[in-house]
Amino acid sequence: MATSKTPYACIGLAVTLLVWGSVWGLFYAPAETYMGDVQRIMYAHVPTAWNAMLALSFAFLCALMSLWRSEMAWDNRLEAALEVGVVLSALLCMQGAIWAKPTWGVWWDWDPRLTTTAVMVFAFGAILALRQFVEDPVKRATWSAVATVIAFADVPIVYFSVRWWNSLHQLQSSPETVSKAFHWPLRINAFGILFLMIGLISLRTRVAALRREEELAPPLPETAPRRAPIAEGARS
Amino acid sequence: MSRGRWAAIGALVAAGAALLAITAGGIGQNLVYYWGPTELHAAGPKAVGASIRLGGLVAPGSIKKGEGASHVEFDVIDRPGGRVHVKCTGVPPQMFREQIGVVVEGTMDKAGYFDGRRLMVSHSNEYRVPGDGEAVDVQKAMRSTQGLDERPKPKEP
Amino acid sequence: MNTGVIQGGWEFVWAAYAVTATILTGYGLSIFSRYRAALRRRSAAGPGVTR
Amino acid sequence: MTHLLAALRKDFLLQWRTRAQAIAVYAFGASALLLFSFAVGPVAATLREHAAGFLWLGLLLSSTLTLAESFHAEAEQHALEGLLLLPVAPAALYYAKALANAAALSLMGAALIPVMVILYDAATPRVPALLGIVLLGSAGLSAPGTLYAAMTSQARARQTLLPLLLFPLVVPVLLAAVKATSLIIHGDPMGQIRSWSLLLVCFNVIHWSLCGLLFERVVED
Repeated sequence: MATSKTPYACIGLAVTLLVWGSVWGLFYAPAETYMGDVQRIMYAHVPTAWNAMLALSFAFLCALMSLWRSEMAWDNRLEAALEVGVVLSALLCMQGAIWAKPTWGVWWDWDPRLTTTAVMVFAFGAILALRQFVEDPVKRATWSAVATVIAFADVPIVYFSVRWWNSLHQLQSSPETVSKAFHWPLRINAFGILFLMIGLISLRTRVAALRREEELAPPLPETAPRRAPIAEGARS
Repeated sequence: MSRGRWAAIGALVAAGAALLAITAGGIGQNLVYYWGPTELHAAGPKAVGASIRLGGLVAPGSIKKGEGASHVEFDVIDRPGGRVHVKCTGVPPQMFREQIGVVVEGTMDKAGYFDGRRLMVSHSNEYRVPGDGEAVDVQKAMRSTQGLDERPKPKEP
Repeated sequence: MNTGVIQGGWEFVWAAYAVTATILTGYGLSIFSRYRAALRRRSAAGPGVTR
Repeated sequence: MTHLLAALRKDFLLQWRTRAQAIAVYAFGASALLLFSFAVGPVAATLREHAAGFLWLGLLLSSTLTLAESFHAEAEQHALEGLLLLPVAPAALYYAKALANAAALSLMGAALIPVMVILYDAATPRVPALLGIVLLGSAGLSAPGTLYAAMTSQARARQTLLPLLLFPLVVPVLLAAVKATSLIIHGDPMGQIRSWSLLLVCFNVIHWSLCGLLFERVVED
């Protein structure tokens, strides 16, 4: 069991970067031509979007590795990446709604990216729910890996079908379409959330590994009778 | 190689091809997200009473306050040259201005104007400092909102 | 009448940053507390219980 | 291939023997269609406009019942484990079950169409096209549905888990099927039915191949 301080270092670095980038973005970066100060939400929203996608892609990779190698370590990482990815995607939806109100004039619109992100929250969140209801660690690992692969394959189909159905969101921003003055706060915050994500995923992986250890080697009944695996499953 | 392995590869290839067809195959090219003014006129009486999303640019110099506190009237134009007069209830978002892409939900009135119930402003994927001299790639800007947002260069400060 | 430029809107900016900070901090703390609880449970079970 | 046919025969036999339950599920779907009209109100124009959406929601809700029960017989008495001991590719078992489910769902969808026509006044002369969309949509629901049913039939809380896992996944099926059905009923001035049907076909190809591939991993011990 790794007990290094690396995740804490990552999180500490992340907090420093996020404070730096956000202060820059909120107080020193210029306002946008038309959106004015509201555009400052971008420094939180866009890095969250990038990293949510990154976390869920990592979950997909973990699922493939878990199916291929059948190692519990990959299942632990899968659980961690899924949870962090779902939290970031849910956060992304909320930030998006807050940004949409002053710019588009509505809180929500059934636009491809909004809808796809919401669908992703539910699709991957459901896999986390599935994990709660399966006691056998091996079955849980296989099933959640299978469900992750299918859900991930579904994301582009959802995106394109919703896009044909309706579209309002602007295309992906690229460095060319964003003024240079906005780049640095965006980059700093992107790396901030990236390090936060890495720290959280590795810490969450340890939680998953510890739980797995408990399940596979239940403690002796006289020392802690409450923690038998069956009781663990019944509680969750 | 065993039969099962071949079947697995075949399945993956089929899935990949179908995924490619959806993402890059242009299946949905004729699915329009909004009706433009030209299409609206072409539809004629069919558009009256049907719930429609009208998309286009706000024509320059056409915005005026309608009767009532929260009414706004403007013309929506599209590239083929169609023009529809829109009467919209509700307070427009602050980004609303001339030459911005809008999507209006509503229906065509018998009197020949578009009765809008919900007005949304479509933003392009560009974020600019006021007076930034960087050239705006019109082609890209047009593509960015499916031809809705022919954004003018930012005004000089 | 509209100028085409959003005036103010700082309340939306603050709301977005507050939501972000709250969720990320809360989630981080929840992971930390879960980690601590798991470690405590393992040390309570004694050093003999390993895989 | 003979294995697939044998498994198919078994699954159709199962479906036939549990027809009483299928009729109950159909009654559930029809009553859901009835309830949608109360949610919207008795305005004929609104009901007609949303008829396609209601039809597919009714079919989707009923499908979770059909799918959740589809592995009931196998889960009882550990029959699935017995089947897996046979020298039969698990994929054959999956495809047989998924085909049987698709058949049951399209039958149900076809039977729900008259209810929709009567309740929402949404008649159309293009019945073959409508049936085609029902077939494609049912196949799209049953491909991932059968796989998840196999999973959740062995888990606790399967009635909750199956829709939770399945609903976000079948958003494209629902969108395409509703759009195509709506265009068939209300007319298709821009020729868009083809695009939506192609989307349904692509979704089916992806899920029928991918789920068949992964089924073995789901049921193996």
